[in-house]
Amino acid sequence: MITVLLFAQLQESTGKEKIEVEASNISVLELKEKLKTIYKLPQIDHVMTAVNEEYAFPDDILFSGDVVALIPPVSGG
Amino acid sequence: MITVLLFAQLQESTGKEKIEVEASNISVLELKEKLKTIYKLPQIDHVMTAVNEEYAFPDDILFSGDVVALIPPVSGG
Amino acid sequence: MDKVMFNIVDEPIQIEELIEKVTRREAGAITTFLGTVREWTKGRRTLYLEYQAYKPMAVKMLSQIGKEINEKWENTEVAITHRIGRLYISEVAVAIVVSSPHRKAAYEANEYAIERIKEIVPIWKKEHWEDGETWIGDQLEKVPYPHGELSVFAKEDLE
Amino acid sequence: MDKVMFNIVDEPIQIEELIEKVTRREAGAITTFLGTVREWTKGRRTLYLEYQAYKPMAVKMLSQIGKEINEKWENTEVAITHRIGRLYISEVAVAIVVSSPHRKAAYEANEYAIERIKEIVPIWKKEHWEDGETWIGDQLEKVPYPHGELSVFAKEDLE
Repeated sequence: MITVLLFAQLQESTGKEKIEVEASNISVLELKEKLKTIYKLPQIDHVMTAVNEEYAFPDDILFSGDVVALIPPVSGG
Repeated sequence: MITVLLFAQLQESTGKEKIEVEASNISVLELKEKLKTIYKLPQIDHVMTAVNEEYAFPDDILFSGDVVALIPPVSGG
Repeated sequence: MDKVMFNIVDEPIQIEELIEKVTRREAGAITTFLGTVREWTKGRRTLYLEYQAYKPMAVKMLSQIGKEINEKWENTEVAITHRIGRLYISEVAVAIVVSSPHRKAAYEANEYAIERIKEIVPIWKKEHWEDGETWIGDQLEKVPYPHGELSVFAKEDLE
Repeated sequence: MDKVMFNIVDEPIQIEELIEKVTRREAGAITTFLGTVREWTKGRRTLYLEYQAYKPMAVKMLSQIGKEINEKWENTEVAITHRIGRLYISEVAVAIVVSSPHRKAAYEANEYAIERIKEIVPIWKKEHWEDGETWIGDQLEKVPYPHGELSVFAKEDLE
């Protein structure tokens, strides 16, 4: 099980703060493709990903227990 | 009568905060030469001058009633 | 050090308290940057902003920025607090303080911090305009990741 | 405006109060510079500093710096307070605050202010070292008027 955290516009467009995905041993990119189809999130291509609070590369492999955060373009400050 | 204000090291080396000089219609440079001799202030050559709270040029002419300040290199901040 | 140097809060930021955190006998210069809520942007009126953060990671990224600064500018000390929640006009959203023996580093490091915050810290702002609302970063005029996706990893040579 | 934007005081500077003076609805950025008393300078220990000012002219020059900034950076607001008298380690000698719609101008204008203060404002500092005392500016390592005597008149193109 992989936990996916959603923020900002992604949280609003899905109506969810958190999604649990039954998967392991898949890449960040594969996870994003999966979410894109299921939740109709075309903008996910422009979204960065953090795994366990660190920015991750598209090819990084995810395992059960990982916490993935989808990070749309940030606008703090 | 021209009033001369002294600050910092000039105040200490003369022991005065203020000097009244009986003069009028002399240049800033002439006043400085006068003070240099009377008060033994060789460093006065490196000192800027303000007349009535505005920086002045050596050739500016002073009149009775003017307030002249001798401004050694500043070090605020 | 047991002072909290990097923080996300949902109450007004106490500036003097933040300055206190970086004050020390070696410092001759302390710079502060406050990002405040501006009323007008390109002719459009803001009523208030709503900030959201991925809090634990945001704190981590703020402290990474602090480390980057310590590596780039010798003998600097940095504290950053970002506020989240609803903020009205003129309220302070972010406060950055940097102390250093000399002023040049204090200015440069401070400006570096705000640039990096806008690149890597997971905080989002929703503008509530007089005539609508938008998540900033969602807008067409803002290119996502201006420095390329990888800039979030690069700790050096970013200026 | 009846707020005192440029001031010489002989009591501790209230930072929040100063920030208050430049806070306004058009501002999105407020920078603050604090010049603090540093303990060590080139291996020499300072015990305290003594600042003296030609007060009316110093206030005039601070306000001239404010005008220069308003001319160079659009829509900026500046407040500067310099403290005089005896100051101990870590105490704030000068505080400069600048507000602006955008951050770049707020940083640049702030740095410009401290550079100009060191050039034209009639304030002097005497270092009381562990092993002696000196009026700064009187020392050999400091060239008087680095920009030439006339720089005090030049209001433009000084960066």
